Amino acid sequence: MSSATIINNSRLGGRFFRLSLRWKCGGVLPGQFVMLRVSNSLDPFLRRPFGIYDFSGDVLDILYKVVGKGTGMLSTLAPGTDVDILGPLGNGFPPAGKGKNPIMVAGGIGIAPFYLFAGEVKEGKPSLFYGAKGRDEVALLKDFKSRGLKLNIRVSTEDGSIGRKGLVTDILKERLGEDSVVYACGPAGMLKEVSNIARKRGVKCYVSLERAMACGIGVCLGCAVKTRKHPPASAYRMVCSDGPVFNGEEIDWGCF
Amino acid sequence: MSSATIINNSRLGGRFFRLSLRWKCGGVLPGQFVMLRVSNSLDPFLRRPFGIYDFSGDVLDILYKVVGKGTGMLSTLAPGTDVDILGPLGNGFPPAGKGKNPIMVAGGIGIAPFYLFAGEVKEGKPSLFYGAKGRDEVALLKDFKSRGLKLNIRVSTEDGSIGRKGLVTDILKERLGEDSVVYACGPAGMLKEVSNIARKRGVKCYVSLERAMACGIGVCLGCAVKTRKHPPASAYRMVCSDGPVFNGEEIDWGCF
Amino acid sequence: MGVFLKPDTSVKLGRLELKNPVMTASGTFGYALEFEPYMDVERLGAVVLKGLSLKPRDGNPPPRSCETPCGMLNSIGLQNVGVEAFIKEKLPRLKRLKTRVVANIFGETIIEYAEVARRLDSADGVDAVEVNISCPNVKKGGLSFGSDPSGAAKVVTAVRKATKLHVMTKLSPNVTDIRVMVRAVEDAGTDSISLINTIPGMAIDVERRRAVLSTVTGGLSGPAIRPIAVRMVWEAAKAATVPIVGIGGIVNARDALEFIMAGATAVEIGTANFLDPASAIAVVHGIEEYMRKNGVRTIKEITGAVN
Amino acid sequence: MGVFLKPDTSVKLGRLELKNPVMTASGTFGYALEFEPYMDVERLGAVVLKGLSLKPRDGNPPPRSCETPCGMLNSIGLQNVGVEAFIKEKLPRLKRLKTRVVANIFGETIIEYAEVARRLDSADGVDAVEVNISCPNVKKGGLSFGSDPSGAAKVVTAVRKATKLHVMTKLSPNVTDIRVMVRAVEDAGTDSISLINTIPGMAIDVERRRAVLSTVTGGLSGPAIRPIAVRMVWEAAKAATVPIVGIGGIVNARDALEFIMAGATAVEIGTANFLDPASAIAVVHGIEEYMRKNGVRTIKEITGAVN
Ligand SMILES: Cc1cc2nc3c(=O)[nH]c(=O)nc-3n(C[C@H](O)[C@H](O)[C@H](O)COP(=O)(O)OP(=O)(O)OC[C@H]3O[C@@H](n4cnc5c(N)ncnc54)[C@H](O)[C@@H]3O)c2cc1C
Ligand SMILES: Cc1cc2nc3c(=O)[nH]c(=O)nc-3n(C[C@H](O)[C@H](O)[C@H](O)COP(=O)(O)OP(=O)(O)OC[C@H]3O[C@@H](n4cnc5c(N)ncnc54)[C@H](O)[C@@H]3O)c2cc1C
Ligand SMILES: Cc1cc2nc3c(=O)[nH]c(=O)nc-3n(C[C@H](O)[C@H](O)[C@H](O)COP(=O)(O)O)c2cc1C
Ligand SMILES: Cc1cc2nc3c(=O)[nH]c(=O)nc-3n(C[C@H](O)[C@H](O)[C@H](O)COP(=O)(O)O)c2cc1C
Ligand code: FES
Ligand code: FES
Repeated sequence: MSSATIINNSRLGGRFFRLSLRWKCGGVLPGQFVMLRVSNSLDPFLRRPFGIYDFSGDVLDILYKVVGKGTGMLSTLAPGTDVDILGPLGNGFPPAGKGKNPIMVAGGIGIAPFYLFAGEVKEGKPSLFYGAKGRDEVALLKDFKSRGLKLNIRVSTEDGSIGRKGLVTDILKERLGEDSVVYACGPAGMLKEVSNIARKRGVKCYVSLERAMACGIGVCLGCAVKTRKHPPASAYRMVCSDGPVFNGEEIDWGCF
Repeated sequence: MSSATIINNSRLGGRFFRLSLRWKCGGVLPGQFVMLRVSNSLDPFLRRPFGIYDFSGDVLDILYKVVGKGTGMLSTLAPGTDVDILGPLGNGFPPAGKGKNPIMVAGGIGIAPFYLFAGEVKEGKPSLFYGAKGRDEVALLKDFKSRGLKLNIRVSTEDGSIGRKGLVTDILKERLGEDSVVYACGPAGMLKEVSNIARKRGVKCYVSLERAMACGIGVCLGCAVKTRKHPPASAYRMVCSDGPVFNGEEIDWGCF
Repeated sequence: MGVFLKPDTSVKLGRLELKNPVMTASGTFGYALEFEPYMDVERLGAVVLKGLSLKPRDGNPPPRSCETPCGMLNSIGLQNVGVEAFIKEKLPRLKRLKTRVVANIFGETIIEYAEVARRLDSADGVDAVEVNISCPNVKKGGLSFGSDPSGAAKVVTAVRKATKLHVMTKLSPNVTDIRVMVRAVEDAGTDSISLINTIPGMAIDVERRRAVLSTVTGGLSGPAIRPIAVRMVWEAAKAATVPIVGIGGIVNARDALEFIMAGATAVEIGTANFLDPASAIAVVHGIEEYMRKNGVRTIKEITGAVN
Repeated sequence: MGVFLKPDTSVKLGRLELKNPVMTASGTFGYALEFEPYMDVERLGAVVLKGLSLKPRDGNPPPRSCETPCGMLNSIGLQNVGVEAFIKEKLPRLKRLKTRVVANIFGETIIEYAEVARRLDSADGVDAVEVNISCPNVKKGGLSFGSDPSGAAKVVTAVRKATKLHVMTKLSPNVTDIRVMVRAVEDAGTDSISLINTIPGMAIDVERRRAVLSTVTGGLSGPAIRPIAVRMVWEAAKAATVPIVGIGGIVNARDALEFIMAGATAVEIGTANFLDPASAIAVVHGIEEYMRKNGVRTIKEITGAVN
């Protein structure tokens, strides 16, 4: 809808890139996202959604992983190129509240929305548990470390190359306290597991969901997820406009 | 079909560009063309045909005008980018023959195939009559002038900004001799007119035609032009494989 | 020639006058209000709202949409709040809009179609109903009426009786001969005909070896289908005596003009609203620009130019 | 799991065995020989040649093709040298090819269809005839048979009687219910069914205010139509007892696998041959790679995986 100019678009290692856009907007909430058109071409056809990594008045940053045609084309765009951007969209992460310690659980590129969120945590002892496949993904933590946040960072890798070998949910199980509030972003399987762990401990858990999106603004009704909320209201909620952040307990994970 | 790497892709003025590709092939004939895919995207969908401007062993040059989506995208490609290329295709210009003076008549971007052809004229007194809209197009002559060819160049512009004011066919009418062989490339209306002038003087005239193309290799039968040749053979000829160069007399201009 | 004169973009669908031929397509424009942040909705010829049924509908399980080459598949399944909630919650705000409001209606039975129309008739603020007999994403109703001339005629007859509003009937492309459907709904008393709805289609995730959509098949929309839609509108316009509204893959003014030259009196912009929420207004501006540049004073001069 | 074993890509269309499921689509691959500079044509499962009629045909006036979003329109009108010239000039060289040769046949009348089949039957070197009852670009024959079950059945019955070659019937997508057509041509004795042919479509040049194609309408092909084609193949495969050959918008192996998983025994590559003349062979390699990577030993294991 509006146009943003690429300031920087560089590879962080592996298939991970960071995109910086000159773009003005009224302000963003941690956990919100934007929709980008990666070219004027009709192929790829739809916009692509990306979480907001960082925002500072007139520069918006995105962290992205090349997984297909759209992200592939995005990775070839040079500084100076204009891209069409729609946003900020969605609800964002609610604050943990007084006396609560936020635990961010991220899988792979799911780390993206936590950079902004971690910076805005005002109370409690925040932690970031990061599950990665291997070294390439762990590189995404660099910014978090160099930022001087009071953030308790724990890492697990599937190949054991760095941090603990195994899944991030193992870390969560060990360290989840009753005064925690969990925030999770990553693959659906991980979110479901995180949500279950939190539920069993009676801890609140917010998950940031992904769905293929068309409109991004709640009108196509395409990005539905099923919730356990029942009639009179529809059991379906839209990831783009009701989310992307949901209370994990509400989600009917069977729809993933 | 094969891949070529962009060495240079720069604007010559107005909407005109020159593209240099590193590309090996057995050799090309003046008047032949290539088909380029301007991106991996399916939009634009088909390859785009371009005459061969220059070729020297392993560098192919193309002169092009930005008129739509495909040429627009082509103009944004940076050196180092690989593009898919199919060719050389088509028949090319036949030599004028002993004792004949070749006259090249070009309109606008129709100048492109004559650079290579002019360099290969071995006999007679070659002329190039160039019809342009205005200054931008006349700039395309620079290479021809700096090349030290024995080429009699005459220019007309529609706006009269350079050379004679009017149409290139006016020049042709004045200077067409009986020992001439005419070669023409440009808009269909111009080609028809040139062909008529030549026919009236009993002079041979070759025209390089354009048609929207799909395959470029004579199999889709999409780029047909109608000829005055009749059954048993079909009246239709394919611009890509029977042309792009045709004897002007053969063409049924009603099909343009 | 009056090149500097503002061209007259108004068109008439029977007795319904639109300030310009640009409408939005049902299911792609929500209840119109969602688009107010992106454009002046009142500059559109008409807004067509998300399909309404008698009772609220949950819609189909996810995944409900996926991208295809130059298009998309959807199987939303007409999730909506139902006509009563619409009248209570949405209509009061829509009433104040200075543009035409078209309600898209749907029923699982003929009685339901008529009942939705009747309730909208008595509520104030709707200018027309678009009768959707062409939705491929519902088990009952929809396409089962839309691909059978006598079923289609029955629905239209019932709706016609139930309302004095302008009745527009929305046809499916999924028929052998669109002219047969055109005649059937005309004889049943429709005031205008809109086409095309989405084309039944399907995509498979070859890694998972299963259909992408939960419903296996869905409806294809977007520029991919435009050549099919233009052809059907052209066929329909030649066969019809009522005005035709052209739909299918319109992204810009050039595309919209294709439909108008094929014989459509107005057009609807669908999937393009997802690519850019301001698409519809850009089409309005683009048509004005084309008219100015080419000395076209009224839309009529170019309507059906290709026949 | 035999990950390093060469997967078995062979498939059977009735009694006709193909070394792999990848065929080329009629009208997009010339007489196959034109593609020898670009690939080893013998590595294909089969080649389907440009449509043949009894007499030579001039085809339609230009313009005959134009680009559309993710696709193209054509109205070639079956320009071809006629079956006799084909037998004399092309067949001797095609005979030597170590792959299956399928002749696509067309007639303006049922008698012509049968006669073309009869002549190919007596000539040596053709493995199958593909009966084109679905060309939208000819005034007589073609689609007039393809959109009517009884017309289609009559053509197939006549061809069936005229030849002992494998008879494949090529269906049009331009019908309300493809299953009705499937049953009609099955009952008439076809050995296999291929679909889809192009979809009738149209484009307008809004600057010139006229249709782009000389024939106004043409046939739409390419990735744009793939979701429609996959859906129809899926419907046809569930309704049919004979093998199905899937066609429509296949560009790469992933696309081909969509059709196979929808129930197609083999596939044909059409418009993609224009994007890259080596497309068909790339699909062969891609399918092998998929099978290797996923431990699929025979094509049958994945055929109709989505039902
Ligand atoms: C709210 C939201 C926020 C997101 N934030 C980020 C982010 O910050 N960084 C980032 O790298 N990615 C993010 N994604 C995912 C990103 O949108 C997809 O990776 C991208 O759309 C893929 O486009 P593509 O054309 O490259 O891949 P495609 O060619 O479309 O698909 C390639 C593969 O990716 C899968 N895929 C396609 N779309 C999505 C999707 N929307 N979600 C998940 N998988 C998909 C496909 O199934 C396929 O396997 C986010 C998605 C959502 C919904
Ligand atoms: C044998 C041959 C040789 C050519 N050589 C050259 C060359 O050396 N330099 C050069 O600049 N151009 C050349 N052309 C024309 C060039 O192919 C077109 O300009 C190009 O395909 C337009 O692509 P586009 O996507 O930018 O335009 P589009 O968006 O496809 O169309 C924009 C406009 O250009 C017109 N157009 C589209 N395709 C063609 C075509 N094939 N021929 C003429 N007009 C077309 C359309 O009708 C439209 O008005 C040649 C064409 C042929 C057939
Ligand atoms: C997500 C989505 C939802 C739709 N919902 C409806 C609907 O509720 N009622 C209806 O008549 N058509 C519906 N349609 C069809 C559109 O109104 C339109 O006819 C079709 O998409 C073709 O136009 P387009 O190519 O411009 O999108 C829907 C289309 C899409 C993409
Ligand atoms: C230029 C062109 C010519 C065609 N000629 C024929 C033909 O002679 N006989 C036939 O049965 N189908 C013909 N077709 C249809 C194709 O064989 C195929 O069914 C259709 O194009 C859909 O496949 P695709 O999307 O892969 O191209 C032709 C298609 C094109 C594009
Ligand atoms: S993407 Fe359209 S409703 Fe969410
Ligand atoms: S472009 Fe296919 S025959 Fe010429």
